[in-house]
Amino acid sequence: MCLALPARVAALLPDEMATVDLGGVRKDISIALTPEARVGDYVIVHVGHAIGLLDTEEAERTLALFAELNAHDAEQDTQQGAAS
Amino acid sequence: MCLALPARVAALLPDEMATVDLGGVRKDISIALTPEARVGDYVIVHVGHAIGLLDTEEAERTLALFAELNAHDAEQDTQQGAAS
Amino acid sequence: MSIKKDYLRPIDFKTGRIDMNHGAGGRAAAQLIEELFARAFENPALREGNDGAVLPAPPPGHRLVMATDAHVISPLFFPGGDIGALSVHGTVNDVAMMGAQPLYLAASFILEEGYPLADLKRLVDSMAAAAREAGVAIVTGDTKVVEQGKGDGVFISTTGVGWLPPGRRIAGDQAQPGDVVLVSGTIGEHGVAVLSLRESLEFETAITSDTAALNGLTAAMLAAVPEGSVRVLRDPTRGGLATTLNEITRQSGVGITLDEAAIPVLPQVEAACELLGLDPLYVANEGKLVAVCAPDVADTLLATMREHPNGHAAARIGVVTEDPHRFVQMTTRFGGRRVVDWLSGEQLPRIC
Amino acid sequence: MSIKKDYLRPIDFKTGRIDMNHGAGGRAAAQLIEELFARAFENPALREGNDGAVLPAPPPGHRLVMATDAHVISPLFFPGGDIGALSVHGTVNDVAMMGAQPLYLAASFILEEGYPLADLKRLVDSMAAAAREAGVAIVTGDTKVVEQGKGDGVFISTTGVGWLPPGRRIAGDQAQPGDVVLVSGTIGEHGVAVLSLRESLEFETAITSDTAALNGLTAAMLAAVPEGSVRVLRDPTRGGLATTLNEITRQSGVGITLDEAAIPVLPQVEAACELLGLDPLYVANEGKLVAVCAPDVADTLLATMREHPNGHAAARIGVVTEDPHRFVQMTTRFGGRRVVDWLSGEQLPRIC
Amino acid sequence: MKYIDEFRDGEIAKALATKIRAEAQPDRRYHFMEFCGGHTHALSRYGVPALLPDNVQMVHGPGCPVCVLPIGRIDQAIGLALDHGAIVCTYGDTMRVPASGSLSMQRAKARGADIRMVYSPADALKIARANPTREVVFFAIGFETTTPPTALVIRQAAKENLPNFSVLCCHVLTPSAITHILESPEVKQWGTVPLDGFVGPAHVSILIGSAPYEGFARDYRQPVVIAGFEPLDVMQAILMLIRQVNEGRHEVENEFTRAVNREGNLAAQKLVAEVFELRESFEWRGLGEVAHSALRIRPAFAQWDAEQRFDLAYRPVPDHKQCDCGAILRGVKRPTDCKLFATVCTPENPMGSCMVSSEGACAAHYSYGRWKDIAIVPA
Amino acid sequence: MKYIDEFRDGEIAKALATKIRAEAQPDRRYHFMEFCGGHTHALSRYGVPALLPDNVQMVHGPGCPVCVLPIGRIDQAIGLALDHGAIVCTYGDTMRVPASGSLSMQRAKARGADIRMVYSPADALKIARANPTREVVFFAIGFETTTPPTALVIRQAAKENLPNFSVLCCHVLTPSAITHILESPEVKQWGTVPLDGFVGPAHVSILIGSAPYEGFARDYRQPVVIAGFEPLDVMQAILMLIRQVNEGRHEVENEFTRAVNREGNLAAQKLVAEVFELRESFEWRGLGEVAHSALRIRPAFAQWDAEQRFDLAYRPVPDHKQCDCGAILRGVKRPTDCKLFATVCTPENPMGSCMVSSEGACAAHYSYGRWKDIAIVPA
Ligand code: SF4
Ligand code: SF4
Ligand SMILES: [Mg+2]
Ligand SMILES: [Mg+2]
Ligand SMILES: [Mg+2]
Ligand SMILES: [Mg+2]
Ligand SMILES: [Mg+2]
Ligand SMILES: [Mg+2]
Ligand SMILES: [Mg+2]
Ligand SMILES: [Mg+2]
Ligand SMILES: [Mg+2]
Ligand SMILES: [Mg+2]
Repeated sequence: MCLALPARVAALLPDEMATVDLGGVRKDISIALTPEARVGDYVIVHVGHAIGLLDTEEAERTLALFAELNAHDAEQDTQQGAAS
Repeated sequence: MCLALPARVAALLPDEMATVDLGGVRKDISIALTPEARVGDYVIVHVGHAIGLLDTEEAERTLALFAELNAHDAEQDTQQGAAS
Repeated sequence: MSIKKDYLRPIDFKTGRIDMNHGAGGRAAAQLIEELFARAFENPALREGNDGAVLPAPPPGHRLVMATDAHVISPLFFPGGDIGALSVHGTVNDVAMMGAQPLYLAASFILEEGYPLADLKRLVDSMAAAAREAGVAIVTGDTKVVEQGKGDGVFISTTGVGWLPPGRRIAGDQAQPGDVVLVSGTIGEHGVAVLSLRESLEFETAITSDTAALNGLTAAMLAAVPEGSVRVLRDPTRGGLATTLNEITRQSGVGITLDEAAIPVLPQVEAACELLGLDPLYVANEGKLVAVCAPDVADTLLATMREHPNGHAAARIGVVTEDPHRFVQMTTRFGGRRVVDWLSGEQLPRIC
Repeated sequence: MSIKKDYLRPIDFKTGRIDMNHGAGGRAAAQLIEELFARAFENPALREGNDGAVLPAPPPGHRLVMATDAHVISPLFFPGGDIGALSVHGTVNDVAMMGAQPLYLAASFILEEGYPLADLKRLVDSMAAAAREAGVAIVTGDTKVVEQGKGDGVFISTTGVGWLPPGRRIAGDQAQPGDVVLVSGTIGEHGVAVLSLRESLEFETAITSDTAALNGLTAAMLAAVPEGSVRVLRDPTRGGLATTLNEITRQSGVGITLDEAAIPVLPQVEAACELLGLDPLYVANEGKLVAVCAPDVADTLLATMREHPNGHAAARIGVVTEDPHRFVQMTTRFGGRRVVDWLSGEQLPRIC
Repeated sequence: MKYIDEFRDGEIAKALATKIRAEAQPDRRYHFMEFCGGHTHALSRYGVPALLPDNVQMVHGPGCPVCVLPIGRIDQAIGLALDHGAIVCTYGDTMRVPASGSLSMQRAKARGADIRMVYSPADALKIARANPTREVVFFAIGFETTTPPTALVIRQAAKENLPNFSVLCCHVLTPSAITHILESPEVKQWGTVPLDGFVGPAHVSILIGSAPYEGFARDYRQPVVIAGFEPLDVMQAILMLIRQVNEGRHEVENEFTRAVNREGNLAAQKLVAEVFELRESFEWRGLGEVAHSALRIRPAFAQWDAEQRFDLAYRPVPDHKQCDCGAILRGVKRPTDCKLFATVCTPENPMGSCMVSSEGACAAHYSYGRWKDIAIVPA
Repeated sequence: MKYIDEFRDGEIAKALATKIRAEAQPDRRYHFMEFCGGHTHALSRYGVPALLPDNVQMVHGPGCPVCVLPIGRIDQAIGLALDHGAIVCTYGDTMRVPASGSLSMQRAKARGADIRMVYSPADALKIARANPTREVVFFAIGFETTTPPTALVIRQAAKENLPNFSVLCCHVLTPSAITHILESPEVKQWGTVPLDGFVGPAHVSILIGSAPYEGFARDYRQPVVIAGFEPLDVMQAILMLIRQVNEGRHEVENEFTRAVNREGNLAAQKLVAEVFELRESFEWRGLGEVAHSALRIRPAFAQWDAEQRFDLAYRPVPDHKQCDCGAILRGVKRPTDCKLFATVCTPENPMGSCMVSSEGACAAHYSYGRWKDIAIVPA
């Protein structure tokens, strides 16, 4: 539904606030909804609030799945390329 | 002291107001301080209020005095003109 | 799917208002330009819709004159005119005061969010009519929209370009002792017309703004007398006649002595000024000019001005003097003598 | 009594502020022009203090180009620039996009009562520096003051004039199917730099506005390839690259197909746009240009652009197609295809 | 951008497309509804449909919070600004949604309404503190994602006992909307809208978890794959849905494991429960009155509830007669089925809410997808 | 303009000038103080001094309401706008009077103070009605002319029970100022300022009548001629004063019979007495504290008295050290005696209040009279 992005917690601030970093861009947001967030964590930022944490292990797992698919596909491509 | 001008009452309005005319320019002012003002009267207008009435007879008297002076003076002028 | 027109629904010029979209540079902005500005100002350069307008070069030997003015008047519509016409006249006149023939205008609009499109259209149509009448084309433009409370309805900046014939030099520093000072008509109408609508000052008067393009008048004047004999031309706008004359004495290093009795002022302008505690000498004009000329052409020039509709009440009002203090002085109608200084500060209605 | 200087006390550029007097056309206004504008922009035409500037005629055979823009940016100072420099670059670029050499600027200021004179001086100095760098002279100007709450600090309208060589036609309607679309560098920096300071959006970034004069770049480009082979030049300002390309397809009656992967965008600009829900294709640039050229000169032109400091990241981003619908389409980096429409409405940060 | 760019990789997209083409059976049609506007936007912006075989079709759902906002609610927000003189704070997305009397919040602003765009509800609080003599109302819209931040500001206002702040609460609930669609006659009985599965919400699910979908996956026998908002997420989810269809399964699967678990954000859920309670019914644009589909502010916080504070009555207003938003939001029609699409109704002059946000089905198709409606002229 | 133009006739002026030259005895000096700024302005604007013989000299008095306003009062008005957030309504004349800290009302406005120029006190009332959530203060300055209109608005506010309107009353009294000057050591004892007569107030006298001057004409043996503000009025008054001097009389004469009688405007006097009472003392710029020289609002109207409402304390602030306004207002010095005149102090950057209003002695001389300071170069 709503625009939200993973960003790295760069610093914890008073009042349940934190500075997050997204590709070099920094913004102060509220972490009141994710009190467990620590520096280095990736949080999902939505309307100025972290609404959840990103599980980096799961992210890597998903990416690995894609990579596998790609490797497999690249193979197929090569085969197709040879065929066409 | 303060800027004030004689203007003719052109119309009486409700709420102790009146329209005055000064050389064709019309403005609505308060006549609360000169309740005796009537259409045709000249009032002295100051900060949007009539602060007094102009006595037109006295005005004419003063002007007549000036005119006399001028006539007298014109005479003198003529004499001087002849002399110079 | 058939090919669609660019703008599917025409702009609502009845009840619509300017919103932020009209200034965002997207389709709404392009539509406003096409359906309002390009249509009203109609000319090939503008219609092309490029970043700028391509204009022909001046005739051989001619130079360019360029002048600009921002227009920020309130109210936008006033007796005798509106900001649209004014923005054409103001800049056309500045080009004409250099002795040049004004030909092309650029116009940039700063619109306040919420301004009624019906009023904008009226202004733009009036601007287009003023340009046609003055013989100038509005060849390029720009439109920005600012949030409500960050503008004042409509601001219009115009820049004019015109051709200046070879060898002509008309400028504020050309006045010489002995020269004659002329004015093209009665002064103070524009300022009085605008003030008459100001909240808390409101008064009723038959006075209308004198806003007009003066390039026709200047062309007639310059054709009537030998090159070089018209030294200065200037339109006494903000600050009025008094300020314009002080500018000239400063630039030329001379003095001017005025004859108050010779300065034409309409009786209603006098009356309104009395009422507000203003001096007509400091009240703005938008369709008058001051000319400083050599004494031997003054009569011819005055006669030429009086033959022109924009100069029928022209008058000889003073002479240029030698004066290291560069004072403008005046023999009063009363027979006294005084300095006529620059406008100092704002022209605030004097009350006490 | 000795002869007094015109302005006895210099303007207080440390703690002073613009007040209504500065716009009233009297002595305070004249003093501001003399001590601020004339001093910063220093050139003979302006120094004369006449109603307009007299400029030399263009070389034989050359035509004039005239362009104007109103500048209303908020905040007035932003990373990498300010409204002063921007107001020079914006208009210089519009003249340059016509293939002309920009030479003269007119500038009109609308100042809000209360604006600090120290900031105004900074802006004006920056404007003067930008003009010097771009090789243009600010030859005439105007200043108005509006009451607090009727403006937004400073608005600057500039109008530029330049010379266009014989036979040159560069315009939005010249694109032909088969032509190549180039962009002079990374897009979106200006818009992102400005948004980074907007209240309630504030974010920290190293991105600075790309505001720059592009007349040097266009001169180099036009010198490098045969006349006629550069069809269109345009600076993708408000509405961004997407809107500029749609303008071109509309004017020329063609389509354009872009290759998203080829469009240069700085990573921080991408990140900031993600954060705000914006698309860099719609974000404003102030120092970039789009060129449409004949396919056979594309490589030469690209190489020339890359040699210039304002074009070092230039890229070939698309081709012109035949398309009665005049769509700009794009092959996405992802491998998909989509329309790249006009900016519709304001570029509002998308949140949901 | 880490954890973003990787999910936009064109090479992997090609591989996924190949896989989808390989696994989608040519004799079968796959109609999947992406519930969320976020998915609609991703599909359009990245041009995903061009990568799908013809028999895999995406149906836009009602998950664009701007699109489902009924006219009557926008009217309330405008009324607060125009009639009550309040400063109304709103997300930028709602500014152009058509309201009654040819108005929108943007046009109301042009008529003098003090309407301010905010990035976060916390900004509305700041505005209230900075304008103590003015009423400041936050126009709270959105699904479960946007609700917890609203709850935070209400709790904060109560803590500070801020006297001039209130919230016009229009938060709606995802699961009830999905149920409503599945219960709609077209889908349930007439079979006119054959839906073969759902791409489940990404960010909503971060908050509510995947469990809420299990009931209707089971009851309505619909496969659901929760997916992230990046284009690869969507493609992967499509692949997973194809597989469920092919295998006759109807389960809740989670493609978005990096952010969504079964329970969701418990801290946020607790907060929402503290501040809000269920409404008996709420009008959605397109769906009409939907039971138990929205939240209202609990009586304990009544002072900060704009509906209570200003004694607002809700007045439903019918949509433009020819606007098909309703049918489009229910997945019954496509934008091009609407007579007004791209003729009277364009993003500059939206007649319905689906033409407003780039997450709206009509706007997305207009801005990104129109090339598909015409024969492409080869370059 | 009837009853105006006739009194500006240049021909009659010439005649009057001849008469004055004829009657002024060459071996005598005539120093007349025009009390009113209105007379100062008329003298300057019409260039009257050029028509007078050298031994008839006009001395400017303290009758410019703007000039006698002490810094501390302007500070109060500015403070109401800047510190109390009030809308302060004022006559245009006060806008540029120097206040503390390099401020003026105009500069305070440029710093965000909501200061509005009005033409009439009634406009301030209108502003108060139109801005019910704001405090609106009318900065009431002036002599007996301006006082009755102020009384009217205070009475009206009380009638309407207007809750957000008040008046900062700085109204001062003419007779006490004249007495104060005649009592000043320079005039009374040292004889350094030989005053031979007074041109008495025009419009003030419409309100208070001519009677109030009778006491000091008698006690201080000073001729007084009440004169209108048109230039012929002033010249005629000068002639009448010359005659009194020549004849050794010291009477109150009335040149302005068309508007002034012995009693004044009784209705207005009654109103003023109803609303105002005498202050024990009031600071005047130039004259310092002057006993019984000003009015304050009666306790019955305390609610509309800004001094009471905002609990204002008066803090006197010394003028610029080198500014000679004080001495000029007492008639002891002329503008050109001030070191700052036309060097540091100009109408654009007034250092003292006399350089502000065109009724101020310094401003009038700067703007109209400077040509007299230099040798005129023949044209
Ligand atoms: S095209 Fe417009 S009118 Fe038609 S359904 Fe979509 S939003 Fe409604
Ligand atoms: S010239 Fe200025 S400083 Fe000197 S007395 Fe006059 S007002 Fe004061
Ligand atoms: Mg100009
Ligand atoms: Mg001009
Ligand atoms: Mg001019
Ligand atoms: Mg432009
Ligand atoms: Mg406004
Ligand atoms: Mg331009
Ligand atoms: Mg431009
Ligand atoms: Mg451009
Ligand atoms: Mg100008
Ligand atoms: Mg502002």
